[in-house]
Amino acid sequence: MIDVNYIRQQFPILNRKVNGNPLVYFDNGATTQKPKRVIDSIVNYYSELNSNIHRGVHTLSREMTIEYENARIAVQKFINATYAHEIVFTKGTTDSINLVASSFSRAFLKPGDEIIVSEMEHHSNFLPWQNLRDEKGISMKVIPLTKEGELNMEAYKKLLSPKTKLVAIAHVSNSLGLVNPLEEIISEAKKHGAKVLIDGAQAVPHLRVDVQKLGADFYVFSMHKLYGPTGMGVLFAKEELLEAMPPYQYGGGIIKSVTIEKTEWADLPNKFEAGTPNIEGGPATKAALHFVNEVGMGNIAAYEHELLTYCSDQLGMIEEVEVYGNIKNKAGVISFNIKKTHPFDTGTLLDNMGIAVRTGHHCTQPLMRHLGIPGTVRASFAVYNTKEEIDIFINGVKKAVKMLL
Amino acid sequence: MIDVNYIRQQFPILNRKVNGNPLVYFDNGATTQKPKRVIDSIVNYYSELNSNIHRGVHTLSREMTIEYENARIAVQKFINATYAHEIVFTKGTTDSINLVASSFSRAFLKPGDEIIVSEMEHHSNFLPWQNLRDEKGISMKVIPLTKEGELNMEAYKKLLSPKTKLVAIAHVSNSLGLVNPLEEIISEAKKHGAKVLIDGAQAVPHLRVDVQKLGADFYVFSMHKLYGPTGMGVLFAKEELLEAMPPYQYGGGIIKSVTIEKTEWADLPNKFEAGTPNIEGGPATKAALHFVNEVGMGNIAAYEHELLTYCSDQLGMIEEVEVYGNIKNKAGVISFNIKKTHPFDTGTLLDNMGIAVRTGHHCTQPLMRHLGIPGTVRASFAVYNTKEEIDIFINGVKKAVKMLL
Amino acid sequence: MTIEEIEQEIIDEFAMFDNWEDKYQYVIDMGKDLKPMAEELKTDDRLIKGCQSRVWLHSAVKDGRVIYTADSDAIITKGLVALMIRTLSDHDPEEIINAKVDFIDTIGLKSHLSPTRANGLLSMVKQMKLDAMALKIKLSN
Amino acid sequence: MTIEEIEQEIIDEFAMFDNWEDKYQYVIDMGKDLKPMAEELKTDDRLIKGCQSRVWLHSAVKDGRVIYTADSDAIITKGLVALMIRTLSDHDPEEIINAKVDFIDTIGLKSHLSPTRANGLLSMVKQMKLDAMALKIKLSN
Ligand SMILES: Cc1ncc(COP(=O)(O)O)c(C=O)c1O
Ligand SMILES: Cc1ncc(COP(=O)(O)O)c(C=O)c1O
Repeated sequence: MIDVNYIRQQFPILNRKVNGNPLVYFDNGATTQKPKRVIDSIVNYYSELNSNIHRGVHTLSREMTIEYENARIAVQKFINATYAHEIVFTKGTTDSINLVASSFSRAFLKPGDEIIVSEMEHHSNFLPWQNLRDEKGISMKVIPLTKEGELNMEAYKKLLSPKTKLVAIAHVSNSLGLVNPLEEIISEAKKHGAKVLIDGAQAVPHLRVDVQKLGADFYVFSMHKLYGPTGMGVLFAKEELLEAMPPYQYGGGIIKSVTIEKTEWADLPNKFEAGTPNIEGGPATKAALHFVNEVGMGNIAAYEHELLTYCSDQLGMIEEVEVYGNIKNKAGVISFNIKKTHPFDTGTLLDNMGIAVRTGHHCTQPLMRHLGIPGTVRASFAVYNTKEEIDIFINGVKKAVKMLL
Repeated sequence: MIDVNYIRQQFPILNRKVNGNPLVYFDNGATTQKPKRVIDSIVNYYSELNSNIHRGVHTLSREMTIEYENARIAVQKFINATYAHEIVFTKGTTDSINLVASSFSRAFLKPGDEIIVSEMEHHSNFLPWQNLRDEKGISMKVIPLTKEGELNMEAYKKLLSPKTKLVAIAHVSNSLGLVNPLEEIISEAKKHGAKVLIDGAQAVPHLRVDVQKLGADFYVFSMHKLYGPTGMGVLFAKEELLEAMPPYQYGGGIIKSVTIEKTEWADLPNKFEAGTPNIEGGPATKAALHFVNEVGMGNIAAYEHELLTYCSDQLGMIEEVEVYGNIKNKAGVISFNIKKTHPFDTGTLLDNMGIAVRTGHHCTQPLMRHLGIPGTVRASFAVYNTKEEIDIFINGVKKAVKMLL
Repeated sequence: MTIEEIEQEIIDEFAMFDNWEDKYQYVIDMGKDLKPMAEELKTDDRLIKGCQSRVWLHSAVKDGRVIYTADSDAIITKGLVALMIRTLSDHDPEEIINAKVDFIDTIGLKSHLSPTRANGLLSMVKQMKLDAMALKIKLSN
Repeated sequence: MTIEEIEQEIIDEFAMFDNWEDKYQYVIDMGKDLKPMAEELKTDDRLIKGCQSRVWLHSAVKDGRVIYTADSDAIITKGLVALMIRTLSDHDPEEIINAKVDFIDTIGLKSHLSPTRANGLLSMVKQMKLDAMALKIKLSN
C-alpha cells in the first residue's frame, strides 16, 4: 500500500507552482522527478567524496570507487542480473542501444544478416539499427502493428528466420504504454538463435523486471525515468556477449596494457566504460533504487494501475476525446487527442493550468504515421501522482475542449 | 589577485579530514573539487526545474531548455567559439574524442590516410585512433618525444604530408604538465591541409583558451576537471565540420523526420546529441564557468604558476627525488618519483598523511615506457591549493623518503 | 497604420483581458477566423519547420508591399500567425525588415516566442523578414 | 603453527604499534627482508596483475605442503606479500584453501585488501588459494 502524502513530501519540486497553479506533473514518461535522497546523495558526493575512481590509491578515490561499484550491485539486484559485471553504466538508454549496435554488430553481424524492430519503437531503438542497415548492409525488418497499435505477432513470427541475428523491441511502448508480450517474443526469437535486446526505458519505472527470468540478452534503460539522475543509463548484457564484443569507446580505463602496437582490454565491465564516468550518478542511482525498493515495485505497479484506470475511465467519458492504444495490458501512459485539434493546442492550454503533459510524436514518428496523426497528448504517471491531480487534469481537458471546439 | 581563503570557503569538501588529517587534495588533474554554487545549481535544478528538454511545450521543460542552452552559450564564450551551436555536449573528453574519431572518419577518411598523434597522449587520445587504424586501415603516426618528454618538433614536421588528414594532440600533457607549442603544431598541420584536434582536458583548468585564435578545428575537454560536474564534456568543432559529419549516436532528438526508409537530421548541435542528455550538467556547467570567470583565468594561471614553481623548487631540493619533464613551460602538474622506489609506495604513505596524489601511469603507458619507469607520483594543483599545503606535502615526501629508503 | 501602430493596437486589445483564458480564447478565435490558405499553397517548400505544429508561409508583393498568407495545423499557432500577418502584412519591405515585433512579449504570450517553444513562431518571424528582404532586392532590380 | 595461530601472532605484533608510521615501517622492513625471488621465476605467467604494482607468485609442493615464493616491485606491497607468505606458506593445501586471511583488516591495513586497492593483494590471496587447490588435485592423483 502506498502513502502518497508521505511519498510526495520526499519530492521537493512538487511544492512548485506553475503559472500560478500547483504543479501537476504528468510528464513522467519523459523524465520523473527526484526524491530528496537522490538530491542529497549528490550533495553528499560533492561535499565528502568527490574524486576520480578506479585508478587512485588515495582514500577519497578508494571510498568513492566502492560507492560507485555498490551502485552497480544495486542495479544488478534490481533487475536480477547474474553478475554485477553484466551491468555497464552508460549515459542513458540511447547510449546503451548505440553501444550494442556498434559492438554487437562488429562482433557478430555481416551484410545480409537481419535485425527485427517494430513500428512502435522510440527513435532511439530505431535509428541505430537503420544506420547499421545504411552503413553496413544489415537488413532491418519492421514488425507492423495492429489497428490499436499492438504488435502483430503473426507478422513477427513470419519475419523470423535463421538470418535473424537480433530482435530489438520495447518492453513498454513510450507513446501508448502498451506492454509487449516479451515471453513469446523472446521464446520465438530463441527458436531461431536470435539474440534479443529489450528497451526497458518505459518498463522499469512501472514493472518488476527480472532479466534472468525473461531470458533477455540485452536490457537497457535510463535512470532519469526511474527517479534517478540524468546522464546515467544502464546496459545489462549477458557476460558471454560482453566478453565477445569489442569495446564501444576507446580511452582511459579500458585497457590492461597499451603499446603503440596493440592493447589488451581490461576486465568487464571496465572494457565498456572508457573515460571518467558520471561519478555522481553512482550514489544517485543507488539512492533512486533505494527509494523504489522502499516503496516496493509491486506497490508502485498496483497504485499506478489504479491511477491509469481512473484516468482512462474519466477521459473515456469525454465525448470529444479520442484515446489511443485502448487495450488492457498497459503501464504508466495514456495517450489521447481532443478530436479535430492538434495536440500542441491541448498541451499549451493545460500548461497554463499548471499541468505538464507531453505533446507531439514522442520520438515515434513511424507509429504516428501508422495512426495517421501528427502526435498525441501524453499523460504519464509516477508513484507520487494522485487521483486529485487526475481530477484537475480531467477538468483541464474539459476546459480545453470548450476553448478549442 | 587571489584571496585563497575566500576561495577555499566555497569548497565544502576542503573541510574534510582524511586519515585524521585535513585533506590536502593534489589530485586535481584527475578531477577538481566543486564550489558550492555548482552543488547548489544541481539542488536547484532537481528542486525547481527538473524536466526533459527540447521537446516539451510545458513550462518546466521550456524554462529548463533555456537554462541548458545558456550553459552552451557560457561554454561558447569561455573558449570564444564563433557560434553556440559549435559546442556539442558530451559525457567527457573521452566521449568527445570518440565522437570525432567515428564521425570525422566516416565523413573524411579512407584507408591509407594518416592521423598523427604523439607519444605523450592520454589513452583517450590514443586508443580511438589506434582503433581506426585497426578497423579501417587508417595509418597512425606517433610523434616521438625528446629525453625530457617534450614533443620532437623536427620529427613532427617530417611526419606531416599531404596524406595527413588529422593531427590529434594534447594542449597540456596530463602526466608531465608540459604545454605543447600549439601555434606551431597547428600552422604546420594547416600547411598540409590537415585538421587539428586539441585535447584540452588538462589545459582549460589552467590557461585561457581561445579556439578562434588557436585555429583549432576540434577542441575537447571535460567539465569535471574544471570545477564542474562529472558526466559532462565539451566538443568544440567548426561549424563546417559538424555540418559535414554524420551523427555519432542515433536516437531521440537528432532528426527532423523519420520514416522507415530514411531520416533527415536536425540542426546543429542537436544532430550530435541523441537521447536525453545529462541535463543537470547544464546548470552545473554554467555555475562552474561562473566560478572560473569570477576568479579570472588570468589570476588562476598566475597563482597556480606560483604554486607550481614553489613546489618544484622545494621538491628539487630533496636529493632522493627525481622530477620528470623539468622544463619551463608547464601548467598545473608536477610528476616525480622517490628514486629507486615505486610510486605506489609514496602514494600510499602520503595518503596516510591525508595527502591525495595520483600514482601510476596516468593512462599514458607509451610515455611511461619512453621514460623507462612504471609510473610517477603526480601532484596537480587547483586554485584552492595553498603554499601551506605544499609545505605539508614536501614534509610528507621527506617522511616517505625516510621510511622507504 | 505603421507596424508599430498595429502592434500598439494589439497590445491595447490584449490589455482588456485580465486572465489567460480570455487571452487564449481571443487567439484561438483569431486562428479560426484566419482566411484559409489555398491548399495548393501548402507545399513543403513553404513549410516552416517547428518541432510540433506546422506553419506554411507564402509571401508576395503587391504595389510594392509584402502580402503574407499563412496557415498552421494547430489552432493556437494559427491565431498567433494571424496576429503576425495582421502586423506585418501589407507593409513595405523596409519597414518589415526593421520591425521589432516584440508585442508578443508585451501581451503576455512571451513563451511562444522563446527559442524553445516548439511551434516555429520565432522561425516564422525570421522567415517573414527574410522573404521581405528577398522581395526588396527583387523590387530594386 | 596453524595458519590461524600465525595470523594471531601477526595481529599481536601489530597491536604493539600505536601509529600508522610504525605499522607501515614494519611492513616496509618486512618487504626489504623478504628473500629475493629468482629473476628467472619473474615471468609473465607468474604475474598477478594489479593496476599499479606488480606481484609475481610461484607455488610449489614439498612434503605435501605448499611453498610460496613471491615478489613485488613496490616495497609496501612486497611487505604485505611477505606477510601472506609467512601466513600461508608451508601448510597443507586444505588448510590454505579454508583459511579466512582476514588479519589484514584487523591489523589496520584494511584498505589494502579492498577490491579497489590498486595493488593486487586481493588477487594475490585468490591466486594463492587457486594454486593450493590445483596442487591438491595434483597430489591426490
Ligand atoms: C589529457 C587528457 N585527455 C583525456 C582525458 C580523459 O578525460 P575523461 O576521463 O574526462 O574523459 C584526461 C583525463 O584523465 C586527460 O588528462
Ligand atoms: C521507450 C524508450 N526508449 C528509449 C528512450 C530514450 O531514452 P533516453 O532519452 O534516456 O536515452 C525513451 C525515452 O524517451 C523511451 O521512452
